[in-house]
Amino acid sequence: MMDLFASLSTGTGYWNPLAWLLATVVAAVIVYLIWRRGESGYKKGTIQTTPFISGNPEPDKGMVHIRASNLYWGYLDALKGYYDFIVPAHTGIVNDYVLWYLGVTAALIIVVVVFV
Amino acid sequence: MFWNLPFIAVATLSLIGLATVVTKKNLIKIFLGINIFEAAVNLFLISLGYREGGIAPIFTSAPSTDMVMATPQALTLTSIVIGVATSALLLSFAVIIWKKYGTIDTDQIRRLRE
Amino acid sequence: MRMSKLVRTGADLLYPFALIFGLYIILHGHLTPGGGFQGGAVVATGAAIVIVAWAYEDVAGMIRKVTMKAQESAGLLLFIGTAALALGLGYAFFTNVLANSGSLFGLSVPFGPNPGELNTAGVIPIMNIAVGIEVWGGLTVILLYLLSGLNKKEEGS
Amino acid sequence: MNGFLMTNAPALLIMLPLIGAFATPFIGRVSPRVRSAWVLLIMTLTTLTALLLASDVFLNGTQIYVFGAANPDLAIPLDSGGIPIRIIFTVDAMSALMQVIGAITGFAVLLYSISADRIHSGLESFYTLFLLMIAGIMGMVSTGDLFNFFVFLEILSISSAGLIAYRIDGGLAVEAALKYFILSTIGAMVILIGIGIYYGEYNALNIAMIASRMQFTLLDQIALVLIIAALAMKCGSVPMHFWTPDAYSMAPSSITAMLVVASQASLYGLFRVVFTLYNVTLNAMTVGWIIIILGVLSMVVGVTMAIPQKNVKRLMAYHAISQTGYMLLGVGVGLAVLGNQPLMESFGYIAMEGGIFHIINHAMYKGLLFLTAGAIFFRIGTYNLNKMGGLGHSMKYTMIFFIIGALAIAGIPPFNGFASKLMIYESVFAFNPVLAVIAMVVSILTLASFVKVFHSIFMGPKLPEYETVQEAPVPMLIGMGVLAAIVILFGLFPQPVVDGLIAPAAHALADQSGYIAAVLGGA
Amino acid sequence: MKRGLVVLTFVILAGGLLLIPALLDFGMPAFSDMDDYFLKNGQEQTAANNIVTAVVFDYRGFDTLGESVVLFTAVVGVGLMFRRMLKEEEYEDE
Repeated sequence: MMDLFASLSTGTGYWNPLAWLLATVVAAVIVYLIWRRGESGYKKGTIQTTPFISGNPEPDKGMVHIRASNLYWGYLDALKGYYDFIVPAHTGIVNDYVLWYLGVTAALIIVVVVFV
Repeated sequence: MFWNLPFIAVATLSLIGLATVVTKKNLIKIFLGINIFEAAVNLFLISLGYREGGIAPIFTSAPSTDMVMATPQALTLTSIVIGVATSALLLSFAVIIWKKYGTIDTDQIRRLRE
Repeated sequence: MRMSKLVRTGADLLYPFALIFGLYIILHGHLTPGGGFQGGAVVATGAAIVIVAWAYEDVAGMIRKVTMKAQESAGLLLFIGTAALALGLGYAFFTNVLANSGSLFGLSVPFGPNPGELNTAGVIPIMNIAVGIEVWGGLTVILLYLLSGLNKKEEGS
Repeated sequence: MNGFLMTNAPALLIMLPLIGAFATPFIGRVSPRVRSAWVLLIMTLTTLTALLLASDVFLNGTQIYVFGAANPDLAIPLDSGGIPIRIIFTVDAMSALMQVIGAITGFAVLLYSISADRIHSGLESFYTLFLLMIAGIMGMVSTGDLFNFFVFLEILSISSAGLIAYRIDGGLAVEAALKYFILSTIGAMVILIGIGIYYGEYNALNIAMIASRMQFTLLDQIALVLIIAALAMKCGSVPMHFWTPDAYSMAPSSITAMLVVASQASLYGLFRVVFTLYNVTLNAMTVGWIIIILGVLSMVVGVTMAIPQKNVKRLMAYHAISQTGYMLLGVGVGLAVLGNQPLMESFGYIAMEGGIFHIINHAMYKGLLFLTAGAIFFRIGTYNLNKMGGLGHSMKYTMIFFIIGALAIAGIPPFNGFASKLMIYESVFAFNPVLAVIAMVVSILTLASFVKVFHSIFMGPKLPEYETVQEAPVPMLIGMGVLAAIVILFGLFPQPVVDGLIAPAAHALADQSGYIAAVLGGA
Repeated sequence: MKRGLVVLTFVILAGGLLLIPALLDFGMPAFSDMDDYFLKNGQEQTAANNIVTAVVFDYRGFDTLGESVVLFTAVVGVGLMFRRMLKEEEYEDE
């Protein structure tokens, strides 16, 4: 009978998810204890919860949601050179796709047959 | 090397078929290229089974028992039927594409990309 | 789009011959070159001749897609049923249980050239018939579908 | 009765879905409810058969089934002089693992699909093709005959192409299916050339027979290249991945989850050819590095292409490419040190186990993610991330399932993705530290990209256009729940899974002589 | 640039494929034990005169099942393409 709670051995180390879960639970309890010591003066529906935007009125809810395309703008801008190459490579033309496939086959023929 | 003419034909036909697929922009021509390639593969399979001087492996009124190999013929039969099925489905795709996009030019059939 | 009367009559005359020839090829699959696929394809070619000579609308009433699809499924069920027959008798799937058994298609054949006897080869003729039915239905229904797709008047979006 | 089932399980595994598929057009005439019940019955029976066969294989070793022989265990006829002449199914631990993956995913997807796809037309044909797809996957992973492998590959590609095009979608789905089908047809024909080369050289089609006669001549090298390239294309590795995002994004979501398994069946074929057909006769270092490089390219390009995507299913499809890279990396490292027993013991087997464990994990969590994407589409009718937002308020269970899948794919403990990725990291680090670093960076980028998806679908205030959106229907949630439960279970108890399922599979894959002996008997 | 790559690819593929005629001999297969078995025993075992049919339906009958299934699959797929769609079934998501 195999041990249900055995650690996963990874060759150089081990990993036990249950021990990890236990540690997480302990950490959560500690966090909860610290959190409970905080001040409890927070009330919903009062002026405490409305955002303060230098006195301007709060914009519409739909407007503040950051849409997907705007996330990671900085990352995409930093790797512009790479993306300018890789995105146009996906041309959508089926002839190119077949050519890529045949090209890889040809490259593998060179590597396996000629060099080895 | 030249007594291997069937295999040379296989290589030539395969290249013709694949080159058609890569260079032609008309979907029907691409399908024809695929069919040529399939024909090349079928020719390859069938010529693998040939033995010099052999006859078809059927004993009904056979003049001799010196026969060619039977398995490649079975494989070719299977491969031909698969080719027919493939062509049928490809052609039906082409019909739908032509109806919806109004073109069968692969340069235009690229609304899915990136 | 109908062709001329000459072609239409010719096609009508050819159709039964294609049918007979195809069935002959199917039934003699274990004796002569040919078999279920080839025979089924010949029969479907007969249907194709009729479709080409007449218009799709004329033929659609006679050769119906639903019937042909049902025929195809039935052929396949017969095929897999024949193959599964061996399972019921305790052999492996696809065992040729009828060969050399003396019953239906069960005469044995000694090694060497012979004139050929129809009542041999066990399950092979049954499978040939099943595949013949299937290919007949399948190829015809593919033709009908492609034609009906082309004939639709309304253009998509 | 039990003996009958045990003996004939490999045949039943193919026969049941085929009979189901042939009869579905007839049964579909009766009523939609009867048709659903019929398909569910067939799928349940297939799943049970697969589990039964797998348990038999894991307990008693490799099972063979000879089609058409009087006795299904008799691989070699007594008068044939030691050659197998019939088609033989050879189900070893690796095949059994793939069958389990196919059966479980298929079952969960079918539960989901009965609810999700009921609004469509042509459902008899849909479920017919679905069952044929299951039959194709099962056949591909259990066959021991190369030509038979090709036939099932074609069944799988044709049924997949039909299902990808199922929704038409103004031609977009047909375009995706067309590209997939052109590529896979050419790939299959190229594979057939390779099979023909083996036949011409060794006059055999049985994998074990060819393996026992393998000499690795120049022609074998050509055949190896043709088959490797075609199968790598079919499993979607960069730079032959272009069909993947198109096909995955345009297929119905239930089918996309199956397409993941379908491409893993091709991956299985690739491993089977490299390990069982050639094994140590090939130059393991070179071919191993080829697979590693394909894997690394897939990981990096897949994840970087995923980040700027706007269509949620396209994004997930690029992640599928990236995760396939992990499997190729893990098993490629195992291949690179094949034949070197000390290295194999120290990290080769662990790497292979990691790669193979990742196959099953990926099928589960990626299937789950595609199903959640389908559930969202079912309710709001768009895949466009820019149009989504605030759905966490109304689709809580879907959100929980999405979080489970997303954390699993990003390799966050305690989900199953972490366990297999940890095995890959540590063993690959022992082989080449750079590869391990790349794998970790890719994992971080995966997490980043799923944070984006999570943010734009579920977070934020309730958007006015989705005020009336409701939770997904219960059968869909059950389908997702099955996969989510497996994700969590495999994450919490990885070592029993590795001991019981993965390690036998990895050792069966690496052990060529055992495979040959199972068919040819003590060779 | 691209033209050169196409030509290069096809030159290499031609080299690979021409290895087949260079190394395999047409009409003189190196091994033929499996097919000799079929020719020698096929007629008696299956009682069919046509050995190709015996191979197709008996020894490799399972392949033939697969092959019919391929045709069936294609028919179902073609039927699916030309089915009558319901209203509002198609989505076009740009």
